[in-house]
Amino acid sequence: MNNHLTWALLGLTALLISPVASAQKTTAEGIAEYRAMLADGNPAELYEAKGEALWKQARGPKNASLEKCDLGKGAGVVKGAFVELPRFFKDTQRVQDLESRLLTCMDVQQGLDVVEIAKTRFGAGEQKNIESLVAYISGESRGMKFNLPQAHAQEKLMYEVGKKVFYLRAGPMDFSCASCHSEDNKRIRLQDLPNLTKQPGASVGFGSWPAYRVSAGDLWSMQRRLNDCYRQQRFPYPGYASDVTVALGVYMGVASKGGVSTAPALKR
Amino acid sequence: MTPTAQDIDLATSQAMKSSFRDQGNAKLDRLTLDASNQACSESEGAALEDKLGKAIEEANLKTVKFPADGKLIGNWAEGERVAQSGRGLTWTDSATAANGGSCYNCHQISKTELSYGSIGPSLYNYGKLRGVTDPTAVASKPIVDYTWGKLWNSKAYNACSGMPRFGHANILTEQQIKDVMALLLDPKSPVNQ
Amino acid sequence: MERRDFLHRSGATAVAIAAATGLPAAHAQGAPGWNKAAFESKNLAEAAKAMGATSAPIESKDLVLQAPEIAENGNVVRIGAQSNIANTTQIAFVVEKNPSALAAMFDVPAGTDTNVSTNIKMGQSSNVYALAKAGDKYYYAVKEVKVTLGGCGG
Amino acid sequence: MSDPMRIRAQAQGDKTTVRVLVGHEMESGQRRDAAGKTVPAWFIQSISATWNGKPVMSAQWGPAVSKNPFMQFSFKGAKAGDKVIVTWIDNRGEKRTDEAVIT
Repeated sequence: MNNHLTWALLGLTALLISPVASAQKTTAEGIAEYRAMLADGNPAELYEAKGEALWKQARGPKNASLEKCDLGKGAGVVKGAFVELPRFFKDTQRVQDLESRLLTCMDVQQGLDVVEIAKTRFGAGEQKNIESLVAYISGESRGMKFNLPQAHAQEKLMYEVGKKVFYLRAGPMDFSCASCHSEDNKRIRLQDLPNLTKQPGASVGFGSWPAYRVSAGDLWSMQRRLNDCYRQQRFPYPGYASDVTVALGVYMGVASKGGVSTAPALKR
Repeated sequence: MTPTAQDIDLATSQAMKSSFRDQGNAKLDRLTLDASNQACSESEGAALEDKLGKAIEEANLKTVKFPADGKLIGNWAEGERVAQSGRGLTWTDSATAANGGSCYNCHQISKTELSYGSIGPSLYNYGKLRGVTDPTAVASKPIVDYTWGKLWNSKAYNACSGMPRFGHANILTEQQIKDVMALLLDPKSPVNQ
Repeated sequence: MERRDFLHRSGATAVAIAAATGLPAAHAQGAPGWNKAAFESKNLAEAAKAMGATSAPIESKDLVLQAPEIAENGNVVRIGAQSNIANTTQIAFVVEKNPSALAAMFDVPAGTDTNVSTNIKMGQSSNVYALAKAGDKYYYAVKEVKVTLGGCGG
Repeated sequence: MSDPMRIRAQAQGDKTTVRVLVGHEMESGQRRDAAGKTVPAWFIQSISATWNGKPVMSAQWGPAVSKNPFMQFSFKGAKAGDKVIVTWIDNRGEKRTDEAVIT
């Protein structure tokens, strides 16, 4: 009996304690503290390790690794490749971002069915492998500065197309990328919105993807990030590695020039 | 070799055509731009030329529909629910579920909700600051009507407003807009405490 | 933040948060010695009891709970505890408003610091407790963590 | 097949700090999938670490531990070059062991 009373009292104490919060921080300070606490132990590390193993593993009909894949700095060079993508590739005669370039390599080097991979839903099958690969590849450029090439006419054109697309308002809510990402110091709910049109916002935003997304519990590539932006913009569905998504990558990447890559980062 | 404006326009329209497809609710017709979206896309954030801006605002003002029953103020508690919800119209949303207003994404509204955005101005004390003590009174009519119009079609007052056209674009129902009106203007709403 | 806020959010993620911590019906082949009763407890008192406490835990300043005041996302909240109470052998974390309150418990052998941290899910704003066993007594520290809604909400 | 853990063990003086990241779904058992079907519970129930065969940590987890779990602890007596071995067991009886060399 006595014991019951004690246990009941404990419950009461808990109720009494709860409203007495310690000195209130501002919301922004609170969020900053939350993020700082998580900084150590980013699950993106798990994907980086898996991606490195995948890069070196012989796979596909050709039973080959990706170690001969040219990400723009020569066959097999991973370090520094991420901060120069998207860029023009001579062999495909196209401007490609990291994901579309990986598709090319998985096709040419490994003989995988990349049309099927591009159609696979995010987080499943080979798409899951791509997300690990981009975590590894971007991680190899961590701390390096963005410096996208803009010498080729196609690269210049894609930059201009990306800029147009960034400002294109459409859909039932009249949203464009610029609706949320063209002014400094704006928030959606509690999330800071980087101004992607110039530094430092551009590299803060563009330079943290791929990232481990806490709300999704998964590593998201830039392709997946852009796909969800378009979903929230209420646009129709952008194809995987489609021209619009690559052009946006060029626009944001060029705007990030000189900014430091922190990918794969940890995001809400 | 810098691309010409013509090159850019052509490449952009080709990229848009080749890149998107229908998914769920979200069909390709969503990429057809009306005059406002056309002009505001092209201006890339810069102010529109005066005459063009005015013409767009006038055309949008004509679309504003007031309720047949003349009642503009609903239930603020329902309005709070609409303001909280960011659902609706994405390709993962069902076509039959009620849409939300996503209001807190961009605005501070009730003081108790800490998680609010700052893309739009704070709406805390919206009615109180405008001296609305009785939203049905004649004296309140100008601000009440303006607020209805702003919610129905924001481009009626600002050609390139960043706010969705909740009535005009069938995002919210007439009843939902009445409820959001109450959230903003009812003296009993937490917004006006 | 009200619970309904979570229930109103759409998509699998929101559902995951709302349902963050229910318990499965059966653990036919789980880890040996897993304290099912403790993980079915609904509050601090029940958790302590299921862990072997014979009297109610006592609040202690010598048990330091690290938890953020605000969580940007309830899926991942870093919490830690350091016990400066002599002879601490166990540290646990309890989230009052999760469907099953006990999140994790750590047995700390001699030679290991009585300082652990981990990431937990929180379904909604709640009091979070660190619970430490020292000798045959249980001590606790408490902090309120607010879980906020984030992003576009769709 | 589960993915390898990421184990970091760093010695500073007499104290070794261990950080462990585990690739695991930590499915609560209450979440529904897109089709409305309940996703069965699947979570790590126990995780333990040893150094030179001596237990330095043993924990029990419930489904409220986050997906891709993280754990940090520290212990005394080890030196660089020693091994830390971590093992987890989930509610399906699946098991995994990885090791790291203290740096």
